[in-house]
Amino acid sequence: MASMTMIQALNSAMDVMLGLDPDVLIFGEDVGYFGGVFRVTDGLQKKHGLTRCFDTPIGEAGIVGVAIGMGAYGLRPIVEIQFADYIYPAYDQLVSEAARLRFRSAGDFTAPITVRTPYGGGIFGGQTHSQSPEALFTHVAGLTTVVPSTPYDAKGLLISAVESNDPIIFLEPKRIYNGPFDGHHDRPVTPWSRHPASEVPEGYYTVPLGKAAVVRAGEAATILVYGAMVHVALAAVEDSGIDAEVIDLRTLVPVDIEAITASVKKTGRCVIVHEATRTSGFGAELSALVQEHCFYHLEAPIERVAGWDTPYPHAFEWDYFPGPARVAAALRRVTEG
Amino acid sequence: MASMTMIQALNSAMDVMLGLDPDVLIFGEDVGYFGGVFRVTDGLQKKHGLTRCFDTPIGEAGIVGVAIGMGAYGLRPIVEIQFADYIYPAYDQLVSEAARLRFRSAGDFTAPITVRTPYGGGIFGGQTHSQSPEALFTHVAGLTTVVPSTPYDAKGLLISAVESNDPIIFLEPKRIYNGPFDGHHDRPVTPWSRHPASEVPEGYYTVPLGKAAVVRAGEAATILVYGAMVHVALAAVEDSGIDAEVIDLRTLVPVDIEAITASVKKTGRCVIVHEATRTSGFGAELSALVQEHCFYHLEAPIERVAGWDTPYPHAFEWDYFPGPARVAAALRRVTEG
Amino acid sequence: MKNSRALSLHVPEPRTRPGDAPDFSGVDVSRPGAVPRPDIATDPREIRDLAYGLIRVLDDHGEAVGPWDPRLDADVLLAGLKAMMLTRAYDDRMYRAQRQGKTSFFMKSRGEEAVAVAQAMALDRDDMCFPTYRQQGLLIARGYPLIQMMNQVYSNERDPMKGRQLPSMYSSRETGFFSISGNLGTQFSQAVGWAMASAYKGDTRIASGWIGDGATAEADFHHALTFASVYRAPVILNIVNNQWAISSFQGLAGGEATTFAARAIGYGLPALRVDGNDFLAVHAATAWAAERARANLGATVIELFTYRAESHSTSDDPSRYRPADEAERWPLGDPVARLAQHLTVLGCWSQERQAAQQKALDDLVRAAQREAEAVPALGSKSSSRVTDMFDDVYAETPWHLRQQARELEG
Amino acid sequence: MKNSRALSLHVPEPRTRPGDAPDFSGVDVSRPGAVPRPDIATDPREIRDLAYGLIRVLDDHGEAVGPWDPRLDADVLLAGLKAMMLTRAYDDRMYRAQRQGKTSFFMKSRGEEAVAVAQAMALDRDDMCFPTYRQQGLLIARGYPLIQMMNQVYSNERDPMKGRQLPSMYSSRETGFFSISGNLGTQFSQAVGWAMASAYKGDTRIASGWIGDGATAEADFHHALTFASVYRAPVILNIVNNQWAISSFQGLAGGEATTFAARAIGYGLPALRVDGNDFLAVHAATAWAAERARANLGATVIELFTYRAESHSTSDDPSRYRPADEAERWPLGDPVARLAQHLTVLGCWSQERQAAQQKALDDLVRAAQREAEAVPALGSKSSSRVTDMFDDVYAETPWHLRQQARELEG
Ligand SMILES: Cc1ncc(C[n+]2csc(CCOP(=O)(O)OP(=O)(O)O)c2C)c(N)n1
Ligand SMILES: Cc1ncc(C[n+]2csc(CCOP(=O)(O)OP(=O)(O)O)c2C)c(N)n1
Ligand SMILES: [Mg+2]
Ligand SMILES: [Mg+2]
Repeated sequence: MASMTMIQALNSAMDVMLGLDPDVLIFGEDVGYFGGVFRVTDGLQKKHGLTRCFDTPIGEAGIVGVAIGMGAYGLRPIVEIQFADYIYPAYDQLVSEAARLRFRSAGDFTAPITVRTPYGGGIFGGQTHSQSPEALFTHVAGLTTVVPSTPYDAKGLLISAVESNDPIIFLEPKRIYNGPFDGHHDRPVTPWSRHPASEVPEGYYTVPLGKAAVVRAGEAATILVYGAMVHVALAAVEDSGIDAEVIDLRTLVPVDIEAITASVKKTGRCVIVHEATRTSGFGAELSALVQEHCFYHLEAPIERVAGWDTPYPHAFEWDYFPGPARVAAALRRVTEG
Repeated sequence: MASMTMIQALNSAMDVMLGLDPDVLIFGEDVGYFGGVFRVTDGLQKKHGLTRCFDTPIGEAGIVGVAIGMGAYGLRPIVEIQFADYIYPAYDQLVSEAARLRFRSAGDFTAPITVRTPYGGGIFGGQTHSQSPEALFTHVAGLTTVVPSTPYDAKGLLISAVESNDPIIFLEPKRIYNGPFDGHHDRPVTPWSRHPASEVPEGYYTVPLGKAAVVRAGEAATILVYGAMVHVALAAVEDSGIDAEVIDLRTLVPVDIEAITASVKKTGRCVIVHEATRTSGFGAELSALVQEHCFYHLEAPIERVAGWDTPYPHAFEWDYFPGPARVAAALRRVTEG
Repeated sequence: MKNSRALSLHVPEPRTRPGDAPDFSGVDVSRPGAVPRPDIATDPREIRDLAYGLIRVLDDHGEAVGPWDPRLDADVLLAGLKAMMLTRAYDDRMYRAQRQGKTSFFMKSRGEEAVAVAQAMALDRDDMCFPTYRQQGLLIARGYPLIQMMNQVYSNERDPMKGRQLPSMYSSRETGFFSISGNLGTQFSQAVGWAMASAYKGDTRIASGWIGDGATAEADFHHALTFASVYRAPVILNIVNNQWAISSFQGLAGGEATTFAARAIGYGLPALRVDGNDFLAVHAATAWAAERARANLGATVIELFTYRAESHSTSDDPSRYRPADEAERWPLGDPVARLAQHLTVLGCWSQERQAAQQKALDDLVRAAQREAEAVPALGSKSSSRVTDMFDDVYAETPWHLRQQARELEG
Repeated sequence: MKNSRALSLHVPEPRTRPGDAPDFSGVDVSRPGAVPRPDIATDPREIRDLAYGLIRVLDDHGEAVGPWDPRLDADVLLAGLKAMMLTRAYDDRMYRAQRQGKTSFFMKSRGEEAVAVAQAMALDRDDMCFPTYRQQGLLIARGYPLIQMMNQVYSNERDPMKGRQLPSMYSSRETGFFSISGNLGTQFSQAVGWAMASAYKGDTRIASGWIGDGATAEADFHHALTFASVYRAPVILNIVNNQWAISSFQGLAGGEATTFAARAIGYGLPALRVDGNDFLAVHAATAWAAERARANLGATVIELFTYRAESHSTSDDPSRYRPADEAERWPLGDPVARLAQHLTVLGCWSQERQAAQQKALDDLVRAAQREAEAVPALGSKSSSRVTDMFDDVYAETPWHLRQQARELEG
């Protein structure tokens, strides 16, 4: 065991998989010699060789198209899209090709590719370095969308992603790459080393896809959340003093419906939190699922706390970011209701 | 007034706008001399001239990128994407550029473009000629998504779209281009000429964006629906004998929340119908909105009737298509609940 | 200084439209045998001219001439002729089945049979093909069972694609034929990825991708050429210039300004421009490119200059946008007739053998059709396999799909 | 026949890495004045060689030589020098402001000032520019107020972009400067669209787009060239080859195999390849392309061969991936120094004037900075304009955004 940041844990996951499986390789913009703009692939080219981890032309659709071809050959490519905001040029290859290849060929060909990309805001990145596009993938049958919230989960989930025989969209909340930011932007950030989930085995292990984690048990309400917002939700629970159960979904599709319904049936109240814009965000699906599965247990309207329906504004970062105050207010509303 | 099919009504809208506004022009794959694979632009090149309605290279991102540049110049281009299934290559230009140009430039530049595209299934088109990707646009702040269900609305909404100063995604339910298909695929199709909303003025008129239509008043439940599924919903009401109110949303974002809440508060029961895959479909947003706005009026869980979470299968078209029987069953469940 | 002349917008138009006499005066039909054949190791910079010539081997008399003559054995040529004729017979039959309402859709390859068949024969059997929807000849030349193709077209209970795909969207990993997409262009960069994987593994197999003249305007074309150039991928990138993209003539994809082969130049890739209706030329060019790829010298772009002799698909009516008799007037002739003429000149063929083979192939196709039609169609009320629809969305079917399957079963 | 040699994957690598001595032996520095200047009406097919040459006007002694000498008046050259120096002074100051924690981000253009400034001066004032983030010199050359640029960079209450964009993502319709995106490449096809619109309207204005060497790999590059070729759009398509794309050398975008200018050839477009650090050459090439566009002869591609002399952005540290002293060793020199040398040779410039101008510009920049810093920053607690965030998402703010604005206000 070692204490790792999320960056180190992700790096370790890839290091382990490059070591175990010669069919695993990594490519993307600036990921090779340089080790990625967030240094997630740092040292991997040097250790494993030029063709195992290399730079690409700046063409996201090309990167994903090439990865799909490699997947069809039998490799398990891991590709990095430098920022989730730049994944749209690859959207067609992901939606029309990766997601449907197994289905349309009745299993004759598959695309076991992992698409890693830093996502989310809180770094003053403006509208092109802050987006949370998960809902654009959760709507697409055939894709599995994964979002880790701790170093331990990040490594275990990434190894599961690489081993999955399906295409995985692996969204890395870049705001918590180096520490569990809880949304209190005016307070000093704690480093990962003080967080228990930064204890990460150095070798191989997995965290299963499709399984949520109850990161805090509680009785008063259920918070459904993932990624960086898990830490914001925990802060809101602390700030409000409301005994909420916090469920870290980890995989968005297929979502862990059992964990969700068990909790909401127990608490009767539900707050959904994400950073993505609200309208047609993944929170809408969660809200619909909860009311479908738990209607007769609900004692108050389900609340969604989300990014506003605007592009991510540079200067108003903290007015946009759905921080602990907004989550706590929602918690208060659902528990008072 | 003349009796028009939806194709004729759309054609007439463009004919009128080409006549009224020299800054309106049309382009897309095969839309020029040939008049479009569904013949929606038939005759417009001949009547208005080569540069007013012309063919393009097969590059959807190029088509939209060029349209945005023209919009920035001051024109109002109408572009056709041959099938909604082929809109993904243009997704980046739509999401990163058209949708955000006004915001990011603080109104310095705008993209008043209309992107028309035939969408939806029911024509045995298989997975690449049947998709309903509306939710991929409703999540994007800055885009307005419009879906007509009748010739009258199609023309009036398209003229509003062309006159809008924002980028519009205009989804044309191709299954009802030539007649109001109600989902009873084993019965003869009625032509538009027998439908009152095929009476269309020949000149200029508008149907406002952002306003729903109550296409059938009722007391027992509310059906929220749009596009081709409006006719399916009406058939389900007839088949089931349940006195449901049918609301044709017409514009998905911004959605007519007043019409929705007024109806659901009255009926206390709600069924949402769309053809797109269920998970993270626009139905999820509608469900979330309804429970947020009408929680204390709801007497049964909101039901979603939608396409299954699979690619559109060719042979099993009618097992996939959410026809009147599935809608009627949902109506029964919500009214019995 | 300012030149204030008003600008104007140019919109390309074909020379002729319905009602006009076909005009192929713009088509450069160069002399067979005229284009030199460089060594495969030649620096691409030295052979840019090949992008503007037209590699032709068969002359008007059916003789094979010039340095590109692949000197194939007669039995290879006979096999090629047979595969082309079978492709045509199959196409005709399936087209008719659609017209009879037996299937929903079909796409023929008439006029372009040499592209797929000669290329399949110039490649190794285990090289991987990433076709568009108009290279059914690849499957036929590689001996994929006709009945399997028909099962797919009929979406019947033996359809290897389980009724999921539009007719003619085949897939056969075993035959080295990648699943056809329906989305134009996407397979082109995938072919490059497959080739890169083969190189990464130290394999010896190469990949070959196809794209239409119209679809070269898609992004994936650019990505394919960029990645192929950067990583020197062992891939052949074929552009099938059949002059049309549904109703749009090739000038709308850039063909007014230069050749499609010339695109390669900007990426530093070698380009060959080939008479696509000349079986020998297509074979020779493909073999050159394959040899080059196998020698680790990287990718080659081939423009196959041909003509789409029929409608785009069963949904199309070309008489609305081009002169009705263009196909017959195509100056580079018909690939089947030209190879038959060559074999006749070689003394291995005759009108009688042609007629006999035609009949034998028609019978073969008809027998397969009968077999395919005897299998129940999927999606019919009697079909029990409706929940197949929920398989293969994921490797393991997740809860929400299992729930939906139950819901469908009622 | 089968060659069973194992394939291998080629991954491009630059000649040198940190710790190595810079090696520019691969850079072809051709003799100034050597490239011929064709008439603008020349068929692009006749001048493909221009894609492989390097148009240079200023020689090592600061003399202007050869057919591309634009013979500009001294006051034009002096204005160009001033704009380049102001751009550099501005960049330095804003970079430092970021380092001091006053702003979140900045991108300099050092070494590339001639690209933006000479091109702005060769265009008409009302021609429309679609820049990337490294052509701030366009704004400066066109006289856009420095203080406005700084207001944007500081996201302060006078920011014309209302605090919405990352620093250095300017927009000024009035200055003919399109809103910078942040997404690479997207503006390139938009430039073509704007030019097509101008042609459609019978206007006389042309458009000019810029893209980096790295970003040429994006789809929009391909779409821009395709549409520009097909519709003969009056647009200049500039590729700024500054050798680097963040940490990736230009070989990763295809630069190992050929020049970026050569891309034009595949679309039948004329290409000029220009010493981007030679103010006169850049001006001349741009004027040629502009004249051609205005004469309704269509688009020209220009590769501006230059060097990104500093970090990619304030988030970058180039010493991690390239030799530290590459910039000083760039064989084509520094654009400011070279134009100053030329003016000195002409007798219109001196070290004294240079120093005085430097000081004057520094003072100008510093004064503007003080002014910008005096304006309260947006997003600070005191800022009252937080609900501005909900404006301009749509022309008219819809109910859900109004509701969210109320929610934010509490
Ligand atoms: C991305 C995408 N856009 C549009 C279409 C619709 N479409 C199908 S075939 C076709 C024409 C293709 O022409 P070409 O590439 O020349 O191939 P050909 O049909 O001539 O073999 C078009 C526009 C599509 N299938 N995919
Ligand atoms: C679509 C997209 N992909 C990736 C990025 C991240 N990114 C920003 S700048 C850059 C390098 C661009 O290099 P180049 O085009 O050569 O321009 P330069 O910075 O050298 O001026 C990259 C990869 C982006 N902004 N947009
Ligand atoms: Mg074609
Ligand atoms: Mg660069």
